[in-house]
Amino acid sequence: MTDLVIAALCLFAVWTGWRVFRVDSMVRASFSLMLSFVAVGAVGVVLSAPYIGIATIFMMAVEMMVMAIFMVMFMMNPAGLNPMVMVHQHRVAAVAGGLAFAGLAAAVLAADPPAARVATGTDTVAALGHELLGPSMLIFETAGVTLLATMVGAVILSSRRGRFGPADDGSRPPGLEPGGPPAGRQPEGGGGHHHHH
Amino acid sequence: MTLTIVLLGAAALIGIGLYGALSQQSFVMLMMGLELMLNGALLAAIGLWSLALGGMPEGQLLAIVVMAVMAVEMAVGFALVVAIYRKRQADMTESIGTLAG
Amino acid sequence: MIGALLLLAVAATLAAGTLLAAWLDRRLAGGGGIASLAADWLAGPVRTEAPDDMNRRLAPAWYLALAAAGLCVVPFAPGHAAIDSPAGIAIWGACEALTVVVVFLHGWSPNAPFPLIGAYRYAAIGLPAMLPSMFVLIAAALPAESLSLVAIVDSQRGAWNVLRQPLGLPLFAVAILSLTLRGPMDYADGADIAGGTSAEEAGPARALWQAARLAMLVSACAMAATLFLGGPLGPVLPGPVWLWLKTAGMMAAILALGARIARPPPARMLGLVWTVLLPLSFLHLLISGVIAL
Amino acid sequence: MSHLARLAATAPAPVFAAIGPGLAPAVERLLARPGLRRAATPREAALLLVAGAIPDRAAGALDRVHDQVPHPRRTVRWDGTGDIERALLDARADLLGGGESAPDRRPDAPPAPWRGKGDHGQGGEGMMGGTPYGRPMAMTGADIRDGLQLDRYTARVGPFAPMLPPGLVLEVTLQGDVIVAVEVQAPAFDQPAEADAPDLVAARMLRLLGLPGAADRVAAGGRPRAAGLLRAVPPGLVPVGGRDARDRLAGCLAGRSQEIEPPDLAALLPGLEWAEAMLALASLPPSSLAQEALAA
Amino acid sequence: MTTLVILSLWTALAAFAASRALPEAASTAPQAAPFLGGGTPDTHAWSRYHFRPYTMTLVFVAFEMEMMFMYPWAVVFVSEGPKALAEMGMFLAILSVGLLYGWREGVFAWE
Repeated sequence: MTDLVIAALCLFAVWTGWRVFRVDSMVRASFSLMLSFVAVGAVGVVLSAPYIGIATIFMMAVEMMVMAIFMVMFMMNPAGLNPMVMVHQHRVAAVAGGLAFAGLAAAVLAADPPAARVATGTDTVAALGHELLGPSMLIFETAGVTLLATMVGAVILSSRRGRFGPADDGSRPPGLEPGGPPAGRQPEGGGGHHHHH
Repeated sequence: MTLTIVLLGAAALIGIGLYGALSQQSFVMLMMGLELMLNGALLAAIGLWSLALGGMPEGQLLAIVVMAVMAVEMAVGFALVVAIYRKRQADMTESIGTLAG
Repeated sequence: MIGALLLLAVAATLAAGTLLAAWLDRRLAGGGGIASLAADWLAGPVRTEAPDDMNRRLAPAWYLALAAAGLCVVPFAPGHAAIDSPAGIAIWGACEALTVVVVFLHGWSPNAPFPLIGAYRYAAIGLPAMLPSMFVLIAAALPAESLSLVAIVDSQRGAWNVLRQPLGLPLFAVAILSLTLRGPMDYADGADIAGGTSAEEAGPARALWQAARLAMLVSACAMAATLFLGGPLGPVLPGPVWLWLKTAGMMAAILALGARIARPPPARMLGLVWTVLLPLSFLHLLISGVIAL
Repeated sequence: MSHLARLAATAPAPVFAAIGPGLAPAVERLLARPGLRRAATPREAALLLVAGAIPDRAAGALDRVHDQVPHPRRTVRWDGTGDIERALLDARADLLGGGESAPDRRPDAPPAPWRGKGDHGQGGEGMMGGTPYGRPMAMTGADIRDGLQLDRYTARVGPFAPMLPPGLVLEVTLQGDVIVAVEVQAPAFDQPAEADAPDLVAARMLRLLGLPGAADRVAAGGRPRAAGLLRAVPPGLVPVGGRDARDRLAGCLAGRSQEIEPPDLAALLPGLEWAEAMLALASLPPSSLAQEALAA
Repeated sequence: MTTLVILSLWTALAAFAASRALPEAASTAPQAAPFLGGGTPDTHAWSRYHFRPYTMTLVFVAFEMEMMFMYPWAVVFVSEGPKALAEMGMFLAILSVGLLYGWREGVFAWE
């Protein structure tokens, strides 16, 4: 019974994953990917990882919402009103994808992994919490620093409003004295069109 | 048996993700392919943790790390897209290749 | 057996609660009321130019399903919820996150300018407005030492969370307003965009969407009652009755609140969410943490 | 009549108003009555109220709005005399009782012919060149705020847009919800001096601030009973004569009427977000938007 | 498993109800045109929509990851005691630096 449910969820995840590259509308593509994540999260819920499963769903709902926003922003013909073909090196990609699947599937079928299920009645959420605060504390805090770096990097890269004016005008700090030449290193080539990141 | 199903599903997701990442012309669609591959990795991690490793706590942490990687990839990836789009009106991978000069 | 009973209770609460919410909306917030829902239902449908038909028809259905799913984790009697999951509040959190997706889809699908603007505005405000509510959920889990709402109710036997976590209810009220597209947080349906995401919606689709909004109000208010007012706890009366009373009280309060606070333009609200609500929720978590220790 | 129709008949009648010259204040006070519901869009309405003599320049727009009302629908005309509420309620009752719905006034044809042209039948060549479903795709253009050249959406809004004074037609170009260009195509219709009354101006602003109940109370001469009114209006919004929109709202709430020179909308509005722009326009007395000088 | 069954039950039920209640509709061209108060648009509304607070969205995606860590943290908070408070305090302090930086750069406004 459990096997059937899991197989159905996996099939759903794979099918929605495939639809991502087959629909014309970017919004549909993003939310198709979200459904794929939801199915994986549901597998987690069935496989006694309720927290990880549900967390996958809510994290991915948010991320795919953002994904949809950016897809629509930067893709030509975002709603697929005009029928289109947006693929290149289709054959190579299909072969590579097929080979990857075949190789991994062969490895899965050939391997003989240990069979140790989660003991029924384990409080997996509390176990994760203790792990976070205990042995894996360093990973936890490193994640914080990584996310900080991501936030700062994303702001620097994407925001136009620098402290010294619009980013694409070349950033020039104010002079050291009123009306003086800009402080700091001068951009090479004098074009004033270099990003500094 | 259950584990085999889960891992085959994960392999299929990774295969489709690879196809997507290689075949799509646009940088943002390429990111979709990457996310799909990470989705496969997530599925495999959950399956192995639950069915092969007896629920060792590091397994769940791995799943969280995979998701953190996705968030970081998305934030930095889209920030790059914005920066490049601002500089050149281009969002195609081919065009990004010519930006080196 | 008891599981089926609880599911029945969820369905009945949602149906009766939606009707009550429609009535209260008419009384307290100048909304349409039950009769207006019926009138909308009888009007003819409109299909816009080249819409995303699938998402257009599914958006109200998903909204309704999210309301039902959210209500399933609410305990109707001490120790009994339709879904007694060890990740209960995370399920509610997922419902909140998916609501943003559903409202966006509702505004995206008609392929018309005003709904589109409403959809993007809602995404801009709805996403960060989720952060305070997540902090509130997490703070409520601290004294219970569990993510299960059954445990959270049990942890309030001594004192309700509204006393132990004073900032929680106001912060969660903001989340409810945002989830149910009401008052100062209703960035999907502004008057300056002719009703926003619903501007192109007529007939049964409009009625269903409005009903789903009200159903979500029931669900969110039941959640607030569970998190802060002890849910089904109370003397003399049986548990479900206490939950219904508290939920109805919350609904009246939220409707009255939503009709009395002005809604600033979205850019102004975005700054407010990040610079006022988020620091407040940090503070809330700190206070709740110190008290729980 | 079915049970559902009997229930629906007890609801306030949803009315979308197309307002002509001279009747704006009368219609605004009419729609605040409890038996009627002000529809924000024709989709929400069953009745189209045509108030006053609509000038010829707005006849096409009136037909378009009429056709957007879902079936069953009815048009009710009003010249400012007689018991209009009774007429509206009668029309509503007749519709719910199975009365005939008004047919479309414009021909049933897509905005432009498109079927069969191009590789995929999208009505043109290339990925952005077609006119799928009879409309072209939006094209990119320069942005005035952050330099991202994304698509522009150009449309004419009005003359019956509920967030604008009746008659005013703006051709706006939007990028996202920021206005990048504005052209005034027609000024607002002339209205009696009562349209500039401070309570009506305040009511229009309150409606945009998401407070329809408070707006009706103010229009009826009461207090708004709402929090954060002034703080919700961004400071420095469209200053005219040294007073911004927030000052004007404060003045209107205090009952002071205002005299304002016709503003240059094409210069004032670009760079504002749609919500701010509509709030700013609502804060101006409609007479300042009615002069022919605006259209020049 | 029960969780999953119940949630999918509601979802399927709602989708079924919507497909029955909202059958395929058809509208004439004038009725289908987008509402602009009588005006007409030049193009389709679906376009490369300039979502103004995009930088905020990216900061949000990174910041929101902290939720993943906080839920399990909340469960063991009381049993781990002040150490848990200190560790989460440090984690949030690190992330707050990012928020403060973003705030100073003005990313919480419309671009």
